[in-house]
Amino acid sequence: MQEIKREDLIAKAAQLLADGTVDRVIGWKKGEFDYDVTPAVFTTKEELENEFVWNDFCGANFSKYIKKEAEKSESKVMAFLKPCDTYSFNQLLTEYKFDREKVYVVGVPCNGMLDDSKIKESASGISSVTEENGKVVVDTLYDGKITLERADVLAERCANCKSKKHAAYDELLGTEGEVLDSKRFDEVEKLEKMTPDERFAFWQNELSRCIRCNACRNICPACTCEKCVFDNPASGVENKAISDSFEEKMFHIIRAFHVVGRCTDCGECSRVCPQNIPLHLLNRKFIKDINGFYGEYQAGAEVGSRAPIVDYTKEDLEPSEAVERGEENA
Amino acid sequence: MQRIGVFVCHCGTNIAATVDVKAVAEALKSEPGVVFSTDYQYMCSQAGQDIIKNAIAEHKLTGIVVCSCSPRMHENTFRKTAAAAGLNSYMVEIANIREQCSWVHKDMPTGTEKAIILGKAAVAKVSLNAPLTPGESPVTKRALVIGGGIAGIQTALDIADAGFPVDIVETKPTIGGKMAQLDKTFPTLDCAACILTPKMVEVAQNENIRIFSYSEVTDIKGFVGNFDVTIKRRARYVKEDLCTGCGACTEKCPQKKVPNEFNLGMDNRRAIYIPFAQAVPKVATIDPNYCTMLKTGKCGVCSKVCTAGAIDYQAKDEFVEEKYGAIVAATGFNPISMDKFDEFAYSQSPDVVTSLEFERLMNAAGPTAGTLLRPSDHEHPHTIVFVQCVGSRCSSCAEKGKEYCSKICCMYTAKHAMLTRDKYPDTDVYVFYIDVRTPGKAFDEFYRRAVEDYGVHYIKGMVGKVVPEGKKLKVQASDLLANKQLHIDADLVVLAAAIEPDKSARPLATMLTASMDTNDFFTEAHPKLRPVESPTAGVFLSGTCQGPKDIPETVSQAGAAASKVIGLLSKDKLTGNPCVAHSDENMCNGCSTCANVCPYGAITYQDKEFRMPDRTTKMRRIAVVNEAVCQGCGCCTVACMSGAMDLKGFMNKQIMAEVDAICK
Amino acid sequence: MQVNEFKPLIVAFCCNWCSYAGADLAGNNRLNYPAEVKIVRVPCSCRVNPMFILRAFQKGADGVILCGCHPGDCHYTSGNYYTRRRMALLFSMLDYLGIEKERTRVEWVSAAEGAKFAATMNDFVEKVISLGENKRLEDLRCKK
Amino acid sequence: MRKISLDKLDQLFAEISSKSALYIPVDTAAGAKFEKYDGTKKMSDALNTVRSAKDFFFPQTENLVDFKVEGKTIEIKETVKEDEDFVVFGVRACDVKSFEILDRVFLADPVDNFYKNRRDHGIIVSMACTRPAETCFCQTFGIDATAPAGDIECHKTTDAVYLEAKTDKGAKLLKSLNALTEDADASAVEAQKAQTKEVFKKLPLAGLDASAFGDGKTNEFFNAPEWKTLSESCLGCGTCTFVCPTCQCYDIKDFNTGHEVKRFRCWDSCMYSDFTRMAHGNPRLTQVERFRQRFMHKLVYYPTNNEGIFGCVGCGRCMAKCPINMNIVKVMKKLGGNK
Repeated sequence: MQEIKREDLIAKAAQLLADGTVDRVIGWKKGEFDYDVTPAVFTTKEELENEFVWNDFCGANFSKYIKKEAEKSESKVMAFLKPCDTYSFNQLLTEYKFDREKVYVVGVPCNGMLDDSKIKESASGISSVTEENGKVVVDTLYDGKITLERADVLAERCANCKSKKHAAYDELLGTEGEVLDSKRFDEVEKLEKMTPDERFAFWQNELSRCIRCNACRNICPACTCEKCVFDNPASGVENKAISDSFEEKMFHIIRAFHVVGRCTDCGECSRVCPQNIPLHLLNRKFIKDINGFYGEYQAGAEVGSRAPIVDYTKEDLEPSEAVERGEENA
Repeated sequence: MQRIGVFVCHCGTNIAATVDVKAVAEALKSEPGVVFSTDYQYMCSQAGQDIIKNAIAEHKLTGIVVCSCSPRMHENTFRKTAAAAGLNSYMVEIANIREQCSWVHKDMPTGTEKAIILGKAAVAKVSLNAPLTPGESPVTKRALVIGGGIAGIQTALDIADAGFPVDIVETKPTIGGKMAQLDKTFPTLDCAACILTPKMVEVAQNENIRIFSYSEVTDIKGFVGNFDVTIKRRARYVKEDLCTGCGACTEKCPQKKVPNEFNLGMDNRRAIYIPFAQAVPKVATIDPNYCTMLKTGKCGVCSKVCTAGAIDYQAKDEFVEEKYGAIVAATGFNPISMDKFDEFAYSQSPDVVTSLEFERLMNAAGPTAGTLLRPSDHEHPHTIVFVQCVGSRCSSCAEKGKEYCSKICCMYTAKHAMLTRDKYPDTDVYVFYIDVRTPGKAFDEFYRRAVEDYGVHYIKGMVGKVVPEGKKLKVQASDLLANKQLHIDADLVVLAAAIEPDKSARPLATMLTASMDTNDFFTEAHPKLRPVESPTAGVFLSGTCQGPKDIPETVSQAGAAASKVIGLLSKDKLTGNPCVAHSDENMCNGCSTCANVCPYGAITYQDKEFRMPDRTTKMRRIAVVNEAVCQGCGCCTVACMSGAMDLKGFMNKQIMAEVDAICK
Repeated sequence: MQVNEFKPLIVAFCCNWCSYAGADLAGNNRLNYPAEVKIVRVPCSCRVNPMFILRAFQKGADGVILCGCHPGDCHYTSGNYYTRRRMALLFSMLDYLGIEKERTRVEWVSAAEGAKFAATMNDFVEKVISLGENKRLEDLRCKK
Repeated sequence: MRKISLDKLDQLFAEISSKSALYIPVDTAAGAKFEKYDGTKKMSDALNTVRSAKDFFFPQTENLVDFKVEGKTIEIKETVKEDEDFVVFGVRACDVKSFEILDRVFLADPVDNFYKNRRDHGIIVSMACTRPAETCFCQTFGIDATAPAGDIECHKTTDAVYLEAKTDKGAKLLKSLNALTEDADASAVEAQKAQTKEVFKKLPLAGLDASAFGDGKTNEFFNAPEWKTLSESCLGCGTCTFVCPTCQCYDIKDFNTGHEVKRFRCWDSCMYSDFTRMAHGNPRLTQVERFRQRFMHKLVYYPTNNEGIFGCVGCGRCMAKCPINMNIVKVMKKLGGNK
């Protein structure tokens, strides 16, 4: 259950449309079921009332849409942003991806979003997903009502939420949250503690499932290149589909490397992966290393901050020490 | 498709002894693009070069590979050979089969096999080479010196003497800097004013030098040879061209309670003032923070007494835009604030002073007219304690002071101690030190004189605490050599405060895209080999903005910087290195990552309109490399995610082709 | 004496100003190191894109080593500092993926360190030989 | 009709796999997936695999020809070789139907030898659905998930699997398994079918109607203003096309291994910006056109070229996997005007 009600969001959007602050609103549109919410642009109060939703499935990050909309016209667009979305927002601003003046951000507190694939593990033929007394109630065609603990079907990134605090907004609905002390690096640590052979087996199994659909890249707020090196025949590393086990490793290593210091750990890559590859564990490894090697750094916490990968000190540790430090964790 | 010629050198037996050169030439014949391949005893000889030239003409070669010694040896030779034959000199690649093959591998089969692979890599690379032409840019023959201390003065004088116009920008109303505040200078003890002020006059009279005093640089654009600089001339409310420096106004001004910064606040000046008698320009300045007329509109005394009619209460800040070919940073230093060193009671007692304040107390033009008197009661001090390294060499207390050695304190403290004992033999002088560092001509002799001839008590150890008690300052200290605690009742305590770069240096470095170290000293292009140049082309470093220095060092560095500037300005055109970065504007996404890692500030951004596939247009921010500034390291190419940024001569494709050829 | 049949393929990226000159000096002093080491000249170690390293492994390299000026001595003042951070993160990631960490290395070799260059290459090749063929970052299509 | 009790299913798999490769859907941490039977794997009860069964006939990448380069001579090495027989067990009705759609593309003149080779040697053992998901809409395209056909049609009840040969190929395989199976009447199967059909009527997408689309409707929909709003959320990734059992587009590329050039084909996606790029540029300028292409192809162009048969089988994979939940059902409802 979310702190702010759908009606409040619609009222806010309608007010901003009415007073001319903005002429478009980026929000979530209801789908065929309770869980298949789609990002959409609304321009009238009627559209909002008919199709806008705000529920436990509004996980999608709007970065790609904000960039697109901000480029479209001179007038302002409004976007509802959850705390994690605001980090991506700031990171895009840091990279001059759009004009801040063209976006009006309404911060929305978030109690965590649910993962429909986790719900589908325990329920088939879903007719509805509702919430009763803090529990998730799934109505199904075959097994009637199934009650699930919210914690069990919470998206991984939400279970390990790094911050309930909005890093940017023009206006905040509800209460200001705090940066959380999350356990998001626990999984990375677990992998670090494995033997190299185990780690290799783990990743070989995970990455071999990749079908190179590019969902991870296309949803990624940090992936905003005009043309990706993997799409560019001139880059020399272009490949369209996996045709050997090397290529998916190449793709995912380079992709993770390209977002080093820019990845805000929004978790969209893992959310959208049709093959459920835990891609966030690659990004988090880099984030954890950066924190350990060069001091805590959260991409998108501040606009204009300099990422550690484009910075240095004379006393930085050597690559050999970096690898050894990884071992000490084990 | 390129038409590539391969030329394998025997280098006498240097290569041929362990590499079957004929086999190498033969093997490379079948590489794609190779239309000619041969070997010769000495490719670098005139005869060898002729073989290359003839082959270029005969086989219409578009690229050549020379399998020979290291490119560090003869790359230029063969580039010239190619150019002489009408081939672009960057269509040449060298396969290093001597230093990196024949000389390090002992047997023929191994050497030959590796030489073939290195040759293949060079062929693969040259297949992708494109002709390159170095860019040229004009040079504006005028230099800017930022800072008018002894460093800036010397640099400006030297540049001007070579015949180039030079401007000095100084934030204070007068040039002269810190040296103007000093009393005597070590190790010769001549008076600072006596050696500095003639130079200041020289500056004022030099036709090639303009002084922008009471001014600051607010914007710098452009690059080596072509800087566009905006200088803010702060309103001084006195017309510089009319003021004669007679001083009538400064005598009549009713506002007498303005702390005199020249004497470090130890006495007062008027609201309209000339910092000191030998100021250059000798022009009065109204301090708008204290002037009654400017604050309330009532007074106007100075205007009435000024017979030259130079007073202008309506003056406004003015902005001057100038073009320069070279910029010298000479922003100097300041003693650090003593706020964080309250154990020495600096804030509690006026009788705890810094060394610079002590200079003023000793100076004939200072607040006490050169008589050493305690600031509190104007009595003569009988026991003086000098504390060394206050804030210097603070490796364990970096948050308080500086980790580096300020370099000048040992010497000026010896000077202070010696002068005190010389003038007032009845005073007891103690110097507490960690180490006494006196490298420099006649420095150690100077220090020993202080100890041996003047009887200064040098005590190895640090002062722990200074407590004001009545008229005395109770100094608690340890004598590390005698291993005992000392308690001294002092009349005056002098702190040798660490020095730090002037606060204006950091914003200036940003404008110049010049790099700085963690202490905000400017970084030199190479710590040993290019000590007066900034990594940013066209920017030079003079004096303490680069690191702590005494006067002789500053002057010699100032001269060195000037000679570098003269070298630059005497060129009509600058020829660049053609192996520079280039951004493909169609792929660039304007993220600025590349500019973050560029050591030279060669990358700027501009908004450009692009036609989109759907025939609409879109403004996009794109990176532009200034080829005159780029040095071709390639750091940006790796920072660039999209691969828009590439390095000519070492393109991604070329390097990958080499890797592919090696791994074949 | 046991004869090791495995001949590894080593790609060494050397910066033009220090390490490439260091390699030349090794040659001048006739200091042997294995012929399996093939040097690619780059202007600065910071020119080396992680993609080049992966590309080398894809095409059959068994080890990749980067050599640059000592920190503080970079011809371009700061290039190798960036190299250090990039490679620290990249190598840590490769290790995290279970790829043998001995297959990649960064070494600072000055123009005066011909002996260090040769010793480094001898040591690196030995380590790679003990690991055997690169299996974990191979592209089967590129195998003969 | 033959039947085999569930506890003997392993023996059936063992028997089939002793003669030819056998693939069955198995559960993995990342959902169900067809894997080669190795004597230990258990068949998944999942409704469908994450990736469709089209991989068996039209794999994601496939080598077409090699060029051996020696000096300046090039030798061409054919890579096509006769496949061995293989059996895919447990294919749902939607995927079975997808093969028919692919056949019309790849087996039409000019015949795709690589595809045909695999089709000739692959035996499809289908599996009737009993618990369709809310995302299922195969019935919209006239597919009866309770009668999935294939070479052999299977029905799994609580205690047994019923098998019925639908083609000669299937009959031959089923006959070879006679020692393990027994004759059975269809009553249990019919009862289950009836029950399942009731469920299908209750599915949320049961009323979805494709009749607005089909043969000859190009002009009606091509310029519809709705494409713009519908495509607005599309990220241009290829997830829908890569999990789709009927998407058939591919690209042909060369890979230089250093000692030879491998010419291979790999799946491509009409969602990608460089798809259909030609020398003059790309005729589909924005995501709107690319998005429209995919759905027009499934709902209009394919039927227009193939006697009204739709290019979608209603498996629901794109609904489940689209990162932003845009899908063919939303498109049909918006454009077809039905709810």
